[in-house]
Amino acid sequence: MGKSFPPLFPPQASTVAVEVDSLYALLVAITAFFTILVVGVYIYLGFKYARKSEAERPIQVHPPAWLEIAWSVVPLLICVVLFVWGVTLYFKIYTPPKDAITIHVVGKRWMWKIQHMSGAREINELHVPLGVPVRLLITSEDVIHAFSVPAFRIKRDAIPGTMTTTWFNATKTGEFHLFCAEYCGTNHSGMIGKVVVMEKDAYQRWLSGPNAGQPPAVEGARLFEELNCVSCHRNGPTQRGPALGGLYGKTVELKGGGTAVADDSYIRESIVNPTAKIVNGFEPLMPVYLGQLSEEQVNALLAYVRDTLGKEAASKTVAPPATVTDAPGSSTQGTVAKSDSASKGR
Amino acid sequence: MSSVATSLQHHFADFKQQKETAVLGMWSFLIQEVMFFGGLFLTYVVYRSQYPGAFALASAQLNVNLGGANTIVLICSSLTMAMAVHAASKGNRAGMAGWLLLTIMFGSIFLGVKVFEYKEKWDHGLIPGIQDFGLKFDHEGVPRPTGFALYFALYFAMTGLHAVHMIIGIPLLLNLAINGLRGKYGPHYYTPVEMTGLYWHFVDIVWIFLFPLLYLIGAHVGAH
Amino acid sequence: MSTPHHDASHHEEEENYLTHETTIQSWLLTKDHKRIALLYLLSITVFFTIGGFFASLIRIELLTPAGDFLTSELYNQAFTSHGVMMIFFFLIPAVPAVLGNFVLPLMVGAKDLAFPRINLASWYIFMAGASCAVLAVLSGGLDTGWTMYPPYSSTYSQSRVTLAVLGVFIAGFASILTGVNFIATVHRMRAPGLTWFRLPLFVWANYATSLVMVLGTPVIAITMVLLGLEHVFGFGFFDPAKGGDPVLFQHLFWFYSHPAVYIMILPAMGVISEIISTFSRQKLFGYSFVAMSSLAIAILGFLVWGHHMFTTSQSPYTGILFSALTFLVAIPSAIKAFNWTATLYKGSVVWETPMLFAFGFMGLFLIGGLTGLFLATMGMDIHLQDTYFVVAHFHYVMVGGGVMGYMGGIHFWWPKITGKMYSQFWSKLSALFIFAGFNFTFFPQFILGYMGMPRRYHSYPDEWQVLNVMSTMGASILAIGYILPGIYLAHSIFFGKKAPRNPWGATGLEWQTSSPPPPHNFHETPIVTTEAYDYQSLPLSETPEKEGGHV
Amino acid sequence: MSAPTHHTKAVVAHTHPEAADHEHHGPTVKMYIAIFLALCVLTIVTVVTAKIDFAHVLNNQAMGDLASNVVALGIACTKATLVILFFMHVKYENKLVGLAVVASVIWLSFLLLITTSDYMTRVTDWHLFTK
Repeated sequence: MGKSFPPLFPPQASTVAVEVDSLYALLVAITAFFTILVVGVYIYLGFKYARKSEAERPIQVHPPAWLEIAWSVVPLLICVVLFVWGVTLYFKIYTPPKDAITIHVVGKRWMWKIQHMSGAREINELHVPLGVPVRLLITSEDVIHAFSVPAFRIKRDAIPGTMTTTWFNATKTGEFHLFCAEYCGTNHSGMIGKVVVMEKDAYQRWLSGPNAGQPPAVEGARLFEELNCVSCHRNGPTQRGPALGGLYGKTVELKGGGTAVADDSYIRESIVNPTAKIVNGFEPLMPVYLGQLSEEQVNALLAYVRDTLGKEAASKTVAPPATVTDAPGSSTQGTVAKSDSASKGR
Repeated sequence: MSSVATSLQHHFADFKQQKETAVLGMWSFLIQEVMFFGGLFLTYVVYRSQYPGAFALASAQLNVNLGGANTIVLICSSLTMAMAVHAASKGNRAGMAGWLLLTIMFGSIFLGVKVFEYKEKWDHGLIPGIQDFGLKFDHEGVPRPTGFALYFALYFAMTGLHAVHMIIGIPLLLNLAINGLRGKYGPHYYTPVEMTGLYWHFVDIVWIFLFPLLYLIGAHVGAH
Repeated sequence: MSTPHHDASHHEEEENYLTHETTIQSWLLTKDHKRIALLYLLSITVFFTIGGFFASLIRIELLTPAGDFLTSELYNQAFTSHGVMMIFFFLIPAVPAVLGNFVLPLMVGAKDLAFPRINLASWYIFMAGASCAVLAVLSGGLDTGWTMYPPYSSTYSQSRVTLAVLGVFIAGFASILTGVNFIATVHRMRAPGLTWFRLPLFVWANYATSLVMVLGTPVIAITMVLLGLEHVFGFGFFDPAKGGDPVLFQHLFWFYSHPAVYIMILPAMGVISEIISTFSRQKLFGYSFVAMSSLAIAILGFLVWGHHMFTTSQSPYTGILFSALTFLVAIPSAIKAFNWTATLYKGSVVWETPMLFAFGFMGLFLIGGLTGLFLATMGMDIHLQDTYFVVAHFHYVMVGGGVMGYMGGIHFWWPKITGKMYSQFWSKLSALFIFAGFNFTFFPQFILGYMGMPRRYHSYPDEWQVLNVMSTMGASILAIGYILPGIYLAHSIFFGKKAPRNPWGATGLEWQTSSPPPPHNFHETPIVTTEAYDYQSLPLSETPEKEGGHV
Repeated sequence: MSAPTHHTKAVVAHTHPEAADHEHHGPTVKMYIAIFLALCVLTIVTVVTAKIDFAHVLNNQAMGDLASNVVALGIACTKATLVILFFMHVKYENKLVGLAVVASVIWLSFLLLITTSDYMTRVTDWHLFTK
């Protein structure tokens, strides 16, 4: 953006920015039109019908019904247009493409902790490649924060205990502001940073640069062994929970009826609060990891289940042992139901 | 003491207007009471739908028969309150005072049982933030499921605020009984009795909902 | 509305509500709605001053990008105190508890509100709540923001959360009792012949407001109880570590706090209806549409709270519902704005001070309302949520609308309240300063918001300094605009010309009694035979020249 | 919302305090006792039915939970209605009081239904909307 003074728009650096700005321009035009119209008419009438004598007793004007209807219906029609465009744009801004790369974001007073799936970690900076859709999985360790990048026109609250999603596809290289937009205490205005958009190869070089580290999926695999998750979630005599190979993104049948999509949020919830949704055919035996694991550890386990186990062929998973499948139903219970009927989750 | 004439406040035209105004004002106040408890009911609905199992398990810690008996006690107090208003409308001073005292008695029994129940929760460490070992592990040391503690937080918030309403109501009833015996009310003017009656019945209604929501959801768990 | 003008003969030496008793006790134990209104007026002026002081601290800090005037802790306390004081202890009681309290019984031709003792109790409850909040501010401050979102407020804040929560909880009941009183009064205390569709629109507006107060305020009360239990005992209602959901607090909070905006704006709209009709001598255009739009706003206003939560984990489906309903609220607001403007058509318009404030209201509220459309538009809101755009928007609505309406009402009814006329010159100058200063302060914030400046920031990137300096300069002009009335209104009490019974040639019943009114408002209960705003039957002797010209 | 204007007129008509309403047409003692007995019976019924594990009876967890809730809340609503109509005289008051009761129920349902609609339809998997 030029150094126009004072600037009116932040840089347009993502695929949605242009559309957001167009909608903004429409809204500004509507606001200007109605403000000038009403204020103008008000001033005009105010002077045209200025009182000439104290004895003036103007004739009462009775409003015609068509006028009242007209000025109710016209704003309504404008509102319908804005509503429809607003809803469409909202889903566009928040719905990541299937091929988006994933980056984990954890808010903590007063910093943004960011982890790339290659293992690179950074704080208060987010390096991303140009022209590649990036999906952010956002959560918080303490209070509510909000991950805000005005140049991309995106913002999503980081809510402790919940995982939220947003995405963007950067269209300009350079550095852009990153803010915490939800008040989070003393140093709220210090919880800022920058988003660095780089060419793809520069990004690849950056990933293997000084910020590089162990990929979260590898760390997750280690935790999976260390916390002994493996004993229950692996096929075999000790299996007491669903096998996780190929689970990611599939629909599972829940005990007590209903289904759920095994998305990131579902897997996260199944780790920290496993009794919330029990897969059909299993008992609620898993310990609660709420407060036992850091958000980074949960994210590592999530990355392992999603990126490593999720890519395993689903055929490797078999039905749980016959002892727990005595409930009426098909033999696929306890495993991934390969139904394409996507459920809305909760 | 105070005569009938002074019971009509200066800004009303007549008793009918005064009474209708009071009834409307009292009902407006009760609407806000509904919304006040509404916030608690919402919290309950949200967390119970999230943690149905934990809520049932936690509810099973309560004594259903004791809660049921207490419900009957509160219904008795509602009947005696209605009788007090009825007596007041007939100008029966002694009857009104008697029914009011009975209402106070039933209300006190209810609160007494409540104290006993709270004591039991204290002994089992089921009081969030204060005496909460029982909210973390059961007596065999097995961790409680998520949502178990939320149930008891809601239990104390809901029954506690209900009890506060009763504790406010009892002195009001006592005051009515005293004023009634002094002849302050008659068949033409007993609005305070009627208004306090509305309040008391409202408190009863809150309990009518609290009882199944808090006591009964785990009753079949306990039965197993 | 024509009533027998029985009191024309004895209005000079008449005893009025201010003079019939003068002891301090007679004020502190008064059950007269007019005196209680003055108690409220004095108290909220104090809280407005406190809130304004914190506002000036904020604007001084934001002159420079670095956080160099206040520490972060102090800055956070300053904006929190500003918000809590202005919203809970100034804006919410401003029009209903001061102007409504004074004028509503007069307008319906009643001797008092339905429950005078409860009215006095409401002031004491209000003061108790305010004392808690002021004590919280003085004894270590509150740094949670007025929205008090957990888990920050419940678990992390080291400030005086318990005291502040208690203050808001207590003050809520003052609001509820005022609402109960107004509802019962409007239903049951109207003068003979004063049917619903003969009521002045200020009464309609206050009636709609009372519904919001009674149905909404208890929810914030219980929310404060839950937050208090969470903060003090760790009950865990909103603590994810205990299975709670912090977003549930936002639902509960905004179920009240969104309608609360209508508690601030609806009665101010009622004031504007009175002023515009009076100063253009026209029955308000589309009277029944304006009356019904108040009720529509009050009801629809309850169904839109989730538009504060589009960027949280709230369901997008529920978000769509909230967005649609939010757009629907725009319709009754638009109906009001168009009808107000059309009222001037073929009227007899004079630009007295209250009319200037009404004009200011129109301009600012339009911008405030229309920028609300930006935030109702879901895709737009993602970018604007929690930025200065939101700050500018709600100041345009709550200050540009609410406070302009309040100032207009104070200037409109001041002759009735005090029996004195204030300076036309200084009051018009004040209206001008407030209008210009306000725009200068808050318009740059729209731009800052779209640039992405988050709200509640103690320091900010350098490139935004110019707009922030403009905003601070505007705030200085605004401050002068608010200080001026304090001077000339106080001056008028002692040195002002005596006000006639009906200085503006208005039609409401409150103008049929003397200025200031007698203790029981009317010597005889008025009987209403005509519709509201019937300027045809306003006798010629009612005009300012005939009656007010010689005083 | 348009409240009855005839009340105002009625107030004007009644200028004699002595003539104020003496026409007491509230419920009789017999009716009070009947309501009381009904409330007691319903309390016992709700306790007894709560001890039945409907999930076991119906052999379906979800339907069983639904049945328990419907029975318990249905009985509670019935009891509340009895108290409101008879003990609180709403059946004998003017329509405005009835409107107040209805309004409180409607507003409570605004709060409960819209908020729970959020919890029931939350989207965690935004890929759902990917075309």
